[in-house]
Amino acid sequence: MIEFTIMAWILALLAAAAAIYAVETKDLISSAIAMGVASLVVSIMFLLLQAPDVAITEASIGAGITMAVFVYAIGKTGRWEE
Amino acid sequence: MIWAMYFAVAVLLTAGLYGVITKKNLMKVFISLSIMETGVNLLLITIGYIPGGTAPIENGNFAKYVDPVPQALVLTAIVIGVSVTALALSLLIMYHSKAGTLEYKEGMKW
Amino acid sequence: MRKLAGIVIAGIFFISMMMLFYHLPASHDLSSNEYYYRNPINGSVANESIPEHYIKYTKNETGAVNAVTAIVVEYRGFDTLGEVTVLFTAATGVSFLLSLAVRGRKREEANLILKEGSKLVLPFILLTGAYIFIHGHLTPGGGFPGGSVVASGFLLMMLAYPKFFMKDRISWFESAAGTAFVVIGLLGLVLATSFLQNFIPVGTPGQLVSAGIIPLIYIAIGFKVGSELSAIVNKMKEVQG
Amino acid sequence: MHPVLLIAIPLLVAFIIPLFKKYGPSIALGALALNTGISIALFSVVYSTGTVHEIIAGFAPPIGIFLAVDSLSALLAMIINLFALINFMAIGKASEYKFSMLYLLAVAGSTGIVITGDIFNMFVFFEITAVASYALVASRKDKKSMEGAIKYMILGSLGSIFILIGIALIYSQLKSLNIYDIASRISTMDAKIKWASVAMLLTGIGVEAEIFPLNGWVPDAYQGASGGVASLLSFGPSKAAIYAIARIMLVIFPLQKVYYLVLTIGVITLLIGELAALKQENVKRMLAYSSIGQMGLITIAIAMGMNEKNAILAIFFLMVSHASSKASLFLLSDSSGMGSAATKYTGIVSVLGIVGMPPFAGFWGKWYLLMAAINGNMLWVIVLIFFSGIVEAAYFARYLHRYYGNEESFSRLTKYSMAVLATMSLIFGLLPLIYEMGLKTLFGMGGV
Repeated sequence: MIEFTIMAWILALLAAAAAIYAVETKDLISSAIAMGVASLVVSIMFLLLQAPDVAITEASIGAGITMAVFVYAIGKTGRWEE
Repeated sequence: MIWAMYFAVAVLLTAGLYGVITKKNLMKVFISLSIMETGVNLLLITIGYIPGGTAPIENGNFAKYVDPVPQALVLTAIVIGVSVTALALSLLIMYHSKAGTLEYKEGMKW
Repeated sequence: MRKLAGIVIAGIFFISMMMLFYHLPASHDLSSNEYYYRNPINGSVANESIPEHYIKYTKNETGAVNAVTAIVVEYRGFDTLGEVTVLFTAATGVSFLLSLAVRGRKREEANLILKEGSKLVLPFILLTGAYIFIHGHLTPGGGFPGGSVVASGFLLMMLAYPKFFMKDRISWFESAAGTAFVVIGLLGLVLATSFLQNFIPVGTPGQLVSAGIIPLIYIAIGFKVGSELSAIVNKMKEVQG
Repeated sequence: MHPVLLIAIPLLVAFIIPLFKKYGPSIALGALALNTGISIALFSVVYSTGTVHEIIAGFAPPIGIFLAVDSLSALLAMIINLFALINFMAIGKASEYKFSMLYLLAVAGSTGIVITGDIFNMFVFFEITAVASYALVASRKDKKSMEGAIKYMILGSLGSIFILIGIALIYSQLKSLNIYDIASRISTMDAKIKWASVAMLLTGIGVEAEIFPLNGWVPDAYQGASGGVASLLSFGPSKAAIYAIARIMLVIFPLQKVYYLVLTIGVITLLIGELAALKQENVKRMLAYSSIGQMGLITIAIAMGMNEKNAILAIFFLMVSHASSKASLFLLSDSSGMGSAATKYTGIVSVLGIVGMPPFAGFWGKWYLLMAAINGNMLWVIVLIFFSGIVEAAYFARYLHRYYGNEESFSRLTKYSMAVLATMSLIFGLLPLIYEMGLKTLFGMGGV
């Protein structure tokens, strides 16, 4: 089971890094994409946690549709913070 | 493995909360809220996980399953999250076309 | 100043969350007796926990093989009706708020490969989506992922063909699917004893035509989620900021 | 009697309205009328038999979801649906079909919060209500209303995340989502987790219930919204949310420490709301702060209701009084005057009702709260009640003085609807209906 633990920690650090980058960057497009990446990484974590239904849904809705909506909205309102 | 998940949950929630508190750009605030939602979903699934359990789909070989209830709840929560985000963004687009900016410095006093 | 306050609050929050998780969960054994539930109507205590009940009896009570599907559609189907309503409310709100702002504008064309490729791929994406929501009671998946796969197919079309526009006719799908969900629920009230109760024989678990109303509801949800997400994304794309 | 129809009918109607765009408002009006009838029937059933519960999907409660209607939720369901009908008559003419869909969904969501017996189901209904309210607040589509809606939305989303964390913490310990099942086993929970979940749930629901310190959105949202929508928010979502606090605090966590926590929050909310209302220039902002103050008063009553039967009676009367008076005052606030007889009547009757003059429901609310305070030997609550009454009288006197007699431009239907809404406080104050309902045991408290 050790390989699962290592993989889980790698994914957790990836998700954490993506989340922090999404909050801190000034470029809203990269911020939205980083948020999508965090969501995608979390969906892989759902697979590790034996939740395939949730993983599929999170990958398609959380990462796919949400990110598309964000990117469209940022395109209408301006890309840079401040 | 559980601790990796809990760590990720805490970081996602904290990063999102930090963004909501400190950021002035409304788009950023909603990105932060979206990150928090992901964190809560992960928390629920982690609570339902049982070491050594398999996905709750009956296949005859395994006896031990993870808790299916949090998974059902998270399915609901994900869809609610995307709905709220979509409405929020359409509001932001409208607000931007009226106010010309998404930074709240003056007009939005708390 | 604001940043400092944010860091302090976030730090406190992080530490308290980690401390909280240290006490979670009490036990990993779902059949332990501290989880035994109590019926609030007659006060009787059962000798099983709620998740244990779902795992044990899903097949007999609902005919579904996938316990998550059984919970989403049958045991806690009322939540799912509410959830579909939240999505519907949001879609209505989006079109209500953006209705003034929609205007056409000139867009640049995508390249040929993307256009032809997406035309080729679209039927397969739609089929995959339909497969996912029709087989929700047998395999992982169901109405929500299936619907969002359908929506992502249309998203691809929107990217490839900037002029691609969803007609208002899509709201017909939303209405029909939502109405079907509530009507199935009301039929349960009329034909059986309570709202959303199964009134069709459950059949043999594991087969495509089984599990009573679960596939019907999941198909309705699939159509509803697919059409609503497509409508939202399309509206977001069309509006001029 | 099927309480589930109160939710199923508006949802069904909201789903089919897009097919009959032109008749949308009329269909919605019909659905609201039908719902009002059902809720009155439900009220009468609960009045004669005590509590009603309905199983959903045919599975016994902690396995499936169930609806638990006790005397307070039957009263609130009736108030919400009846007032929504009258309020919709006042504003419905001008509205388009999407507005009426959102209106119906907000009403259905608030009703759902009030009658459900499952904590996650309550969360889902919170979201329906909240999403519909965000869109409704922004429905004037100008900058002010957008700002109000965005603020509301940020705090509301944060609140729903906290509710979800609270639910997750409770679930991790008890593996149950049924409020009454949780309540019966709450003592086996780890103390730290229990406190964290109290804090999370109170924070999350507090956003909708307008309690301190989560009410930053209230003045802006009410100021930005049109009168009809502000009126809906004051008797629908906010009442449902305060009821959710009552249900969760009284049923799940009836502990001494929670009592002090809720009492303190109530007192601070009351003081801040009333004092801020005193210095407002804009009518809607003043009414919004006044609402916050009233919410504080109801929160105090909820806290004291853990030990005192009189305080529970006070909750009943305060809810009715506040819903009736604020709904009519917000409708009135769309125009800057009270010219005709009907509007003059509305203004005076609502103000009298909210300040707490004898035959009105507001008087009985404050009266029973006083009784509870005297029984509990809490002098400072008595002082607080009189203080809030004086402050309310001061700013409402200024309000009447400024607007009394000015010209206004309401349609006849709107005027009569306002007058009817204001009269509700008088009717419920004079009839012994609420008193009788208040004496019945609430579901899950001291037996079913």
